Amino acid sequence: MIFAFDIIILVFLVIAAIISLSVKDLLSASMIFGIYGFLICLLWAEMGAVDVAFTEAAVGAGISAVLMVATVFNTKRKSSD
Amino acid sequence: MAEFFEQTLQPHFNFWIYVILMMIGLWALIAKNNLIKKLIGMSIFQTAIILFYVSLGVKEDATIPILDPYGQAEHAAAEAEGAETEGEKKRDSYIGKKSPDPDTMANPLPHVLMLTAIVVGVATLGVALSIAQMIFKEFGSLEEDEILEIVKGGSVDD
Amino acid sequence: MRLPNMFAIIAVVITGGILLYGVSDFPSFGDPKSPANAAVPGSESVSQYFITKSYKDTKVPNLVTSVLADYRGYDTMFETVVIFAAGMAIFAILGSVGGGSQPRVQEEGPSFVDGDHSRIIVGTTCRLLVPVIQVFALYVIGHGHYSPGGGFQGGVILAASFIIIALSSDLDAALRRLSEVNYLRLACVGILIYAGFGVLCQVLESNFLDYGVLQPILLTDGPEMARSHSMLGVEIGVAFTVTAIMFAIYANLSSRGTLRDGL
Amino acid sequence: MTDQIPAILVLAPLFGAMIIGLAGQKDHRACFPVALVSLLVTLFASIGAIFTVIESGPIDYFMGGWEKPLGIGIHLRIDSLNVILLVAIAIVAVLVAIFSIRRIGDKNAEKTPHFYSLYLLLCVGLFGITIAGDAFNLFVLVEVSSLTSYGLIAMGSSRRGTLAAFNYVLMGTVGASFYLLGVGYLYLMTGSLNMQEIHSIFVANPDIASSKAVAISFILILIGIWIKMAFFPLYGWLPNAYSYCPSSSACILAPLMTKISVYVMIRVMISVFGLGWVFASPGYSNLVVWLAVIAILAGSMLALAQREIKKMLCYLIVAEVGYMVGGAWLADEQLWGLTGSLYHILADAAMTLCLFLAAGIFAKRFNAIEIDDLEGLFKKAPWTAAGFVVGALAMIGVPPTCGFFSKFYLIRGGIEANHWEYVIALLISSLVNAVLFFRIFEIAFFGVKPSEGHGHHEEEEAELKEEHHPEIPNWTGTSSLLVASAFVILLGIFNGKVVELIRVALEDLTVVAQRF
Repeated sequence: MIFAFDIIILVFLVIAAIISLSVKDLLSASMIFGIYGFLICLLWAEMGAVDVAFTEAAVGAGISAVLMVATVFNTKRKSSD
Repeated sequence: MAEFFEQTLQPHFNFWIYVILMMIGLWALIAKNNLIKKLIGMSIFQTAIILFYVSLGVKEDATIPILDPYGQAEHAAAEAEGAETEGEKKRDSYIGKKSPDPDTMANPLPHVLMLTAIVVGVATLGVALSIAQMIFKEFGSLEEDEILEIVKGGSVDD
Repeated sequence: MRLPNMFAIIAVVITGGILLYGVSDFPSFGDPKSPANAAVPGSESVSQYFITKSYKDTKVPNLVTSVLADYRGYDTMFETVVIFAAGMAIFAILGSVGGGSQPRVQEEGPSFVDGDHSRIIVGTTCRLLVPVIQVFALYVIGHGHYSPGGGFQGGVILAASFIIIALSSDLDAALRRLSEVNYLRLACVGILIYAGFGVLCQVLESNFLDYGVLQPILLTDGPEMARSHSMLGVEIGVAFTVTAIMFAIYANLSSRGTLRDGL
Repeated sequence: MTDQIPAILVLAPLFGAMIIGLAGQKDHRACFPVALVSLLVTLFASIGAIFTVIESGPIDYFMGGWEKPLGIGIHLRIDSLNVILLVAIAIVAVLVAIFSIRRIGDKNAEKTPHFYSLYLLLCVGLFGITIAGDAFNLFVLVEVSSLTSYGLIAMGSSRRGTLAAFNYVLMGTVGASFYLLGVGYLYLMTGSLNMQEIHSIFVANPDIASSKAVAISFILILIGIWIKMAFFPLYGWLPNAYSYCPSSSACILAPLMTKISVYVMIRVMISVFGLGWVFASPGYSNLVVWLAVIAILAGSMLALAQREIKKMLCYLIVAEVGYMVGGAWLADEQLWGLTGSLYHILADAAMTLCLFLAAGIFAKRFNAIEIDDLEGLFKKAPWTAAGFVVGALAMIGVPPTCGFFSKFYLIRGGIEANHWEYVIALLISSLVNAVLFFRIFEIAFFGVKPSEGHGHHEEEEAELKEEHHPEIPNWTGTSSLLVASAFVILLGIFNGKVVELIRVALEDLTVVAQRF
């Protein structure tokens, strides 16, 4: 565990979370949510939780984002907030 | 300022961030109007808890929780130094006899728990997204206030 | 400021305050002697037990796999059941959406499929990529004892390979390879494999999931290796269910439950 | 064989669900027999568990044989506290399964296997929660039962039901997450996940037990469970979710889900933290009792304002949850409040089942959604009406039924703990229930003035997608209703035996707590 690396990823995480919640285009929001998942996967790897990182990479950055994109395609792209 | 950083922030930095992320998620869950945004908030909320758990298992200067039962790392190190036989000796003595020092290895238990939690998270997300699709089919909208207006307006006809 | 916003801010501030109040009492981050990582006086530390003893008990170097599939195997079985339940719930919910006769609502903006040229490139690339992904998925499932990975991760990657087929050509192409009937069967069989290992232990007069007694059946030397091999079997069961359900969730969500067209 | 009971309880419905998944796709008629057989197996196993526990004490079951040191494996435990609940779950599950035979098949035949496998998995979750001895395992099983209930609620929802189901998913997830976070705090402070082990660590190290993080973990766990059980400020998801879903789903969820959460709360209070620790500062328990008082009053008043039968019953559930939480937190010396609360879990399961089954039959056969639609129905369907009356009398608290005795014990606890506000709230709520149900009896027996309340008739009729089948005498539904009402009365008559069992369990468990 490297403390500086830790801090940088954590700060990026908060930024990614806020952006994905504030973007009005839901497709972008889902993609940024995928980025959020990837960042958090990096964080797990950095903290020594390799199995969790692997799962998060497959699920958080992969499947979750794909499922969300699928729903956005089938519904509406624009959101009011 | 520096003192505050040293004493309060640094030892608990991960825990502070987990609280912040969790509050971002909770706020989105309550205040956001769009259902997909609520779901993103819910996922952030869940990952915050995972961050908390994984932070529990971290040890300073510890390695990943996978053993090296055949002493490959030591063997390679010994080989690099040219002492091949010694490396093999080490490997033989290692198998099943020496138990690792617990302080040099991250705690595996929170990782196991969080694998389960991640799976539960994606399962919930899938169910919630399917309900969101059903709502869109029924009401033609994903905005909560518009849906509530349709429900209240009494223009309910199946 | 709208009313729910005020409510949200109040709720968030109160909850955050409570949580931060607790944080100051925590052992510091990364402390190897914190109660979670080492023993509390008067009890034996669980995590230290896993690190020091689990290799002797199970002969699996990846501690996460051994804890996941053996010591806490009951949890993992229900983790698989959660996935299965989610799949069932989605089939039940989206089945009623049905119809699919009305055309999809097209938003303004660029269309998502840009004509044929990109489709050739994307299709060929994906066709080349899919076998590689599938072999890697099998490696992840099989090599979970020695490296990060295991049934769940491998299953998700295997499902991702089918999803890539669905994305690059269309849903029908993917469903030809893993049809609706088959994925449901595969999911059930996965959980039956897992629970079957447990029940087999019960038949041999031990507790559920006590793999050690399977030694005479698996013909291994010593109960430790029996545990190791049974874990592999269990992980394969998890992989079956996860592959089937993850793909099924995508197929249902992308086609609004009709299993036609897809994205 | 008896030592395998904990595993059988969970595995029988699990295998049933898988067999339905495999075979049910081909032949929908196979679903119901498989479900019934696996539920009957759990019923026999739970009855066997009662005899084993009474004869030879608690059954401890260690998954995978990992017994020592305590906490490395997963520990299941059946003791005299949860064994009665197991039987109650099994009985309710069997009765509702019988009730649901022709309900699901009519409209969406292709969904029959989905319904039954979700139903069985829900039972897996409920049994698993009840016997769990590991705090994290409890979370996993709570998620199993929640995900299946999301599916059951959303699968046949009417138009308004979809949004309710969505809110239910969000609230359920937040509740489970808070519980998970609380368990994380506990793990951080004690290094163990096993409930017994955590408790003995608290006993051995008072400085850990008195730390801030442990107190916050308790608050977080409580908030999580309160969201799941729809306790007063957090009840918003319940009424819509339960009243707009198919009646078969409502009949299994309404009697069991909230009660299981109450059980989990009591289990956490007794077995993890210990009553001595929980009731250490009277300020907090007074606060919870006051919240319960508000819950009782608010639930009753809101029920009074409803026009739909199911919605009214849902608000009554909110009030009943207030009874149980308040009773558990009364903290009187002899623990009569806790006894009453545990007895009320059983009693409430029986009477809620009764009322929801009757409401389901009324809705199905006569399309009676609103209270006014019940006009004259008692003559057309005397047996259903009899079951409804028994359930209603129990809700009011008329002597031979179990509702009277649970209120008796709760009030006794309230008086001994000097919580007069709780006693008064109970009495007011009984009065409100009496007003509510006698209004219904009046409408159903003597009819209603024609000028009132027929405006929304067509609209509501279209809204609930259930078919109108007056010609089919639904004997399965009526018979399970009558069995349920028989249980309401039997539980009342044999209250002495049940309470004795509960007292023994509480004495066993609080001896440990006395060590504080």
